[in-house]
Formats: sequence, structure tokens, C-alpha cells
Amino acid sequence: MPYALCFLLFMIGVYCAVVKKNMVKIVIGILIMEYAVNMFLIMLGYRAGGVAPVIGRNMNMPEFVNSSVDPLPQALVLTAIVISLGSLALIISICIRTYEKYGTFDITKIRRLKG
Amino acid sequence: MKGMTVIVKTISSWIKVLIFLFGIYIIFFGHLTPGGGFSGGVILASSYVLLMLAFGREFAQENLSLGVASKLDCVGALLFIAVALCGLLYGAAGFFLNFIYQKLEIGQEFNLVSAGTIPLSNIAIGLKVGASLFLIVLVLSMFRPEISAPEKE
Amino acid sequence: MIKPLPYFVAIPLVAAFLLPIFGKKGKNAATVLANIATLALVVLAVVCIADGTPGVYKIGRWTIPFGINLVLDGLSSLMLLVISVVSAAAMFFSILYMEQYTAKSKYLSLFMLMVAGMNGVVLSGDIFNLFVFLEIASISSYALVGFGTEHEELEASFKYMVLGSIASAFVLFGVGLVYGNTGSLNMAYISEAIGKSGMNMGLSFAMALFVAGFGLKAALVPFHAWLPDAHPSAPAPISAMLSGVLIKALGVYAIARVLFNVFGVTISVGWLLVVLGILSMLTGAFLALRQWDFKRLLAYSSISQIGYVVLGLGLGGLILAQGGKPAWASLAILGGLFHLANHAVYKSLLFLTSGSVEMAAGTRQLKEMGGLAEKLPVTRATCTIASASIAGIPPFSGFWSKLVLVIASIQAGFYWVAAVIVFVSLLTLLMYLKVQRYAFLGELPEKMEQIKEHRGPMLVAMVVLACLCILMGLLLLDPLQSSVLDPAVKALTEGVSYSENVKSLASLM
Amino acid sequence: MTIFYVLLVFVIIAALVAVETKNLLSAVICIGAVGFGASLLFLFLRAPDIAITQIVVEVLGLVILIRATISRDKTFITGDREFFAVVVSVVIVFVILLAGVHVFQTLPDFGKPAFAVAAESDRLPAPASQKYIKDGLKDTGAANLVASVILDYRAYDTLGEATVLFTSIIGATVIMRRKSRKLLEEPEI
Repeated sequence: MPYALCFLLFMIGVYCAVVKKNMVKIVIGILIMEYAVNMFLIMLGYRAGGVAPVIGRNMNMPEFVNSSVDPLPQALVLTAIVISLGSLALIISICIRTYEKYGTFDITKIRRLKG
Repeated sequence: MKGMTVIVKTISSWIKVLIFLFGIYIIFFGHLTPGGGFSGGVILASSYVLLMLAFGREFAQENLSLGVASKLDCVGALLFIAVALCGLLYGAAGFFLNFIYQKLEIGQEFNLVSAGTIPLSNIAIGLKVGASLFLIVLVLSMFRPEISAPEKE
Repeated sequence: MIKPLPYFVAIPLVAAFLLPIFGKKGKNAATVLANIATLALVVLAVVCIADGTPGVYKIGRWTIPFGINLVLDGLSSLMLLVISVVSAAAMFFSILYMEQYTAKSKYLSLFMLMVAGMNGVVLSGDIFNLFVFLEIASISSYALVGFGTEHEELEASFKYMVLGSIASAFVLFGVGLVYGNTGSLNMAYISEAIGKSGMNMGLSFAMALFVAGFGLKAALVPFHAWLPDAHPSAPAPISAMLSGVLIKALGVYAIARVLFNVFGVTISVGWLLVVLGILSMLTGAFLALRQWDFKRLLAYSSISQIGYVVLGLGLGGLILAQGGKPAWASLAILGGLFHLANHAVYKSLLFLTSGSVEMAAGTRQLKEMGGLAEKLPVTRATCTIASASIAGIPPFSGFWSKLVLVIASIQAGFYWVAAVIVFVSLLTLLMYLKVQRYAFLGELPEKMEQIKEHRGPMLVAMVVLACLCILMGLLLLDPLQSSVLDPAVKALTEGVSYSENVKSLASLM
Repeated sequence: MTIFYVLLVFVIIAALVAVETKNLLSAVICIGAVGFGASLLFLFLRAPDIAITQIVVEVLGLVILIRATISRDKTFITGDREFFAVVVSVVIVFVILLAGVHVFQTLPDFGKPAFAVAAESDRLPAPASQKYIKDGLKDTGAANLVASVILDYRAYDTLGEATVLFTSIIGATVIMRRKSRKLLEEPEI
């Protein structure tokens, strides 16, 4: 069930990125897709009633081993978040420059290239 | 007068120190508590962004100029890859070897000095991320739409 | 012996991190450094090919699957060689060509990052790591497409970046699904898990996501919308890199690796690849015929040519899955991979010549050109060689790879595929005759009386690639074929035994 | 568990509002809401590292996004979309969604991590995460296992990640530069 809701979020993002005509809206669609993927990965590692994968000084190790959530997806998501921040910065700078050149965010009006 | 009102300026000039220290704390304790180079670096960058929002871009730029920020960016990245390449001192198979922990065996678990190269990498990444995110906000805010008048060059 | 695999990524990365420090004043030093780095990569790739043995490098000395491993097999070393040769030529070309733009040291840095990303993708043995390096290469290519920051470049860059980001999200979702189903990220372990527990719907869906994601990066036909805008908008050496190697390293290589070595080819997957390949071949060729923009024509022709590569791979996979003779499958895959290498060389050469023409004539419209043969003799000669090669005229390289593909499809009984290959080849000949006719022959327009060819590094890069075009046919002769092409074919025909190979190699190191 | 579902539904509703609202600035604010909702979700799913990173990245991302939308002449979207195209794409999205929902039944149940299932199953190879949890402290000396994964076991990924950030910063400065072309003087060779 949570996975399906995550996939719903992903498809909302796909819909927004494919259908919308406004550049900022398209960027928002891509962002939503990335959030959905990140949540999906974290959910994969979740253990019901688990603890965070950080070992304290006085922790009972065998108990920790049996209750810790998966640290690997968290590491992947950390990487994915930073990647999405980087691509956000780049795509926004492309948007700002395009706005400057064409005076609009509407991609139907930005049509120098065709064919 | 550039920037926001006096109240905002005063408060943000106090807070920025706290944010900066918090970022450094997050970076240095990244291997013991949640956090690490990335989140710490972003916090460092946001302390400068706060300055920029409150006092205007010029003030922030006096503290950390564009050129210096981009050099820090490169230096941070170079430091990180240098840590990785240092492992090669211990044989050709040692790329990214945690040589401090596994070979030199420095540090006690749960201490600040522990986990070998992990804190070093955290510091390098924190430097890199902080500098580069400050840079991106600076670059985006410096941009003004082109004026059609001919440029004097 | 431990292979020097990390250097393939570390050298371009260190160069990329150093280059922006040089700034405006140290521009010449930066150029020299970048060229040294690309040449060093060529040397390393040749050493790896000459050594000939496959290898696994465990990063941080962690045994797989705990750490990330780099895998060098025949396919990776072929790709490394192609990437490094083309990037060295393009880098040499840009010494002079990029003088017309500002921020050259940043350009060089982005170029090196793109090379590092591609090398990382090709070497990686871990599916998430493959995604990370895919992103490095893609993001640097988005920035490079928009390098000119004029109307068209920004528009093309935006389009490319949106589709590329969607593709990346698909790939990451696929990685998540695979991880959820198998609990591993290492490709060898995923392959083993699939072999033991069989495919299920989740894995099939992940495979569909991978094909869509990597297909977008490879610009196969239903996903090709970005390529004809992005490739012509970039500066010429970058167009050469994008068309020459990027779509192959990020698209075709990744598809081949994931489908052949991780999931294993089935009949339906083989047909999927064949259909995608033929669609790309036909659509690309027909659309290219009606273009009047030199670089746009080349871009559409890239779609058509990438179709050949995918067709060859798909045909091989199909024969393997149907239980046909392994020799036929090997021949089809050989044709595909050989065409990949050939296309990398002649398409990058064609883009470089288009850059040379554009720089001299100041236009890319074929209708505005004419009679450039006497003004740009070297460009004309190299362009003719590349055109003959791409159109499949013997004895140039393109002929041999197409011949291999035709023989393979006839042997396996796919006569109609052979007919399509020959037909598209004729269309290709037609479109390059058009280029020759309008650009180099005919009347010289008055305003182009004064133009002249740029000398120096640009010509050297073009001539080197042209010589390669002529000599590539030699790759089918024995000592070269058995050391360069055959191991690459073997890496794919072995299919899912990739997993055992990697594990046994890893236990040796 | 209810909190979790409430948060998830909140995130989805915020995303829908962000997609459909006509005002760009409110769309950006809504995407901020999505990000903070996601951050709380991460906290709930026992991922404090990700929660911290998500929240700080969200702040900077919002600054960047608002920079793009604010002080533009028109932040309102004008012009109608073609009704037919919208209907067709909604139908396509819905069909893929229905197909996709079945896919998730092959995954282990929510609350049971993939590595635990793989560790119990004899058909799947031994997962890496089991070792990270068991031996992470001993192997790397870091008490935060996420740090030990990203900076030791999988440090190569992190190199790639830092490089992606570096790439996009260089890319953004390249895109935002004032002059891109200069007149070419005849080079002397």
C-alpha cells in the first residue's frame, strides 16, 4: 500500500513533467518524481518498530542488529538528494536564461527549433 | 540602504554565527551522530545565504567573493579525491582504502578522532558543498536581465 | 595483477577539479593539461586492451557485495578505447575551435567530467554506481549543450535536460525495484538472484523502466525527440562527443549490460531490441533526408546509425534466446559492436568537419553553401572519407560492419532484416551525396570568396580520425579482431554467466 | 502508523496542488510543503540523516526556485491547455499506475526490509546490509552506519555525488555567464 501511494506520487510527477506547458511546472514535476523515488527507497529499508542505524555508546549490539533499519537505501537516498539538488540548480539557471531570451516560461511559445 | 530592516540585520548577524557553528558541528560529528559533510555543508552555505538576504549581496560578497568560493569548491573536491588516492600508498588495490583506520589504527570508537578517513572526507565534502552552494545562490542572484543597450568593452 | 582501473576515473576527475583554478590567465596551461589527461587515457586504454585479461577492482578493498567493484571485461575495454580515442580527438580539435567562446577552462573541466562519467559508467559493476556516473555524464552534457547560451542552445538544453532527468528518475526507480526484489545492488549478485529465483513482475517492470530510461539516453526512436535539437546546438567537438560516444556509453552500453548480463536475454527482449533498432534506422534515415541544416542532418543520421547497433545486439540476443547457433549470434553481435566503434569514429569526424565548415563559412545551412571544395580542401577530403564510410562504400570501415550485419541476418534466416539494412544504407548514401553536392560542389556564393581553412590542431584531429576511418576495416583481421572485438562479443554472448565470472575474478584479486 | 499514512496523503495532496495551481509562487510553496512532508516521513521511517539533509536541501532548493519565479512580470499561467491531450495523458498515467500497483506485490511487505527477507531466503544471495549493521562499527570505526556506508563501504558513490554537485555548479556558472562568444582573431600557428 505505501509503495503504491509512492508510485502514485511518481506518476503525478511524470504527468506534470510531460503535460504542463510552463517551464517551472515541468521542473516541479521532475522534483516530485525525485521525491517519490527517494521515499520509495527509504520505505524499502524500513523495519516495523525499528531503530535508526546509529549506534550509541551503551547499546545492546545483538538487539540493535535485529532491529536496525537498512542503512544502505539511506546512503543511496543521500546521494540521490544531492544529485537532485545539483540538477535543480542547473535547470533553474537554464530556465532563468531562457526567460531572459524569450520573455516567457511557456514552452509552446519557445519554438525556434523544429523538425 | 541595502538589504532588510535593522531588526532583521541585528538578529541575523547573531544567528549567522550560531548557524555557522552548528554546520561545523554537524560536519565534525558526522561519523558519530546523524548528519555529515553534505548536510553540514548546506548549513554552512545557508549561513552565508542568510547574510546575503539580510544585508544584500555585496556584503556577503565582501565576506566571501565569487573567485574565492569557486576556488574553495575545487579545493574541497581535490581534498576528497586526495583522501581516496592516499589509499594507493598502501598498494595498487588501495583506492578509497580507509587507511587511517585499517593500517594506522588511530582512534578509539565513539571518539571524535575515530573512523579513520571518514571525518577527513566529511570535512572535505563539507567545504566543497558549502562553497559550491553559496556559489550557486550568488551566481543566481547576481544575474540581471540583459539590457539591450550596447555594451562598452 | 591488479588493473589500473581507478585511474580511468581519477585522472579526468583530478584534471576537472584542477582546471577551473587556472581561470582566464592560465588558459593555455589548462588546455595543455586537459590534452595530456585525454592522451593518458588513450595510453591506459591501449594498455588494458593489449593486456587482454579481464579484471575486477575492489574499491576500498571491500569484498563484493559489500563494496563497489569495477569490472573490466571485453566490452568495457572496447568502450574505453572508443571513448578515449574520440575524446582525445575532440579535445585536440577544441584547442582552437573553442577560442570563439568564453570560459574555456570551465569548458575543459566539463569535458573532462563528461569523460570521467562515461568511463565510470563503462567500468562500474554496481547498478547504483552506474546511475551516479550516468548522472555525471548527463549533467555535464546538459551544460555543454547550452554552452553557447543563445536562444536555440538554451531551448535545446532545456528539452534535453527535462527528458534526461525523467530518464534518470526511471532508472533510479528501476534500481529501487531491483533492490527491493533481490536485496543486492551489485550486478553480479542481482544476476545470481534472478537466476535462482526467476523473473517476476517486479523485475520485469524494472527491466521496462531500464529500457525506457537508457533508451531515452540512447535516443532510440520513440524516445528520440531531444537528440535532433541537442546535438546540433552544442559546440562542434561536443556534438562529436555526444553523437560519437555519449549515446553509446550511456544508452547502448547500459542497455546491453543490463539486458544481456544482468537480466538475461529472452525472445521477447530480443524482438524488442530488433524492432526498436529497425524503427530507429528507418525513422532516422527518412527524417535526415529532409534536413537542410548540416548538423541537424548529422544528428538524425545518428539516430539511424544507433539503430544498426541495437539491431545487431538484438539480433544476436534473439538468436541466443531461440537456441540458434552461437556462431550466428556472435556474428550479429560482432556486427553491432563493430558498427558502434565505426560509428563513433566517422560520426565524430563528420561533426568535426561540420564545425570546421561552420567556422569558416559562418553558416550551417546547406542551401547557403556551395563550392567549398576548393576553399576547404582538407575538410572536404575528410568529409568525403567519412561520408563514404557511413554510407557503406568499400573499402571504408562502415562497409565492413554493415557487411557483417547482413551476413549474420542472412545466416540466421532473417532475410527481411538484411533487406532493411541494405535499404537504409542506400538512404544514407543519398543523404551524404546531398551534403557533398550542396556543401562542397556547385557554385561558390559571393560572400564566401574570402573564407579560408583554419590550420593546425583542428586539421590534425580530423586527419587522424579520417585515417582511422580507412584503417578500421583492419579490425576484422585476426590479431586485432581476437584482441579487440572478440572479447567484447564474448562478454555479451556469455550472458548471465557474467555473475560467476565476476565472482571468480573477485576472489582471485 | 496512522501518522505515516496521514503524512503520505498530505504529501500527495500538496503535490497535486503544486501541479494544478495557476500561480507559480504558490506552486513553489507547495513543493516546499512536499519537501517538508517528505522530511518528516524520513524521520518517521528512522532515517534521521536523510531528514536533516532533506530539510536543509529543501531550504536552499526553495531559495533557488523562488529566485526563478519571483520578480518575473507574470507569475500566473495564462492560456488554456488542450483538453484532449490532458485527458489522454491522464488515462495513460492511470493505466500505468494500475499496471504498476501489481508490481509492488512482488516486493516484501512494508515494514520488512528487503535485506532481512534476502537473509532468510535461501534463493537469494547474502545481502550486504546485514554485514553493514553487524560489522559496520568494527570495520570502519564509525558509529553512524550511514556515514560508514557512504564514506567507507560505498565511498566511490560519494565521490560521484560530490562530482555531480561540482558539475552542476560549473554548469550553472557557465550557463549564467554574461558573454558567451567573442570575436575570433586570426590565430597564429
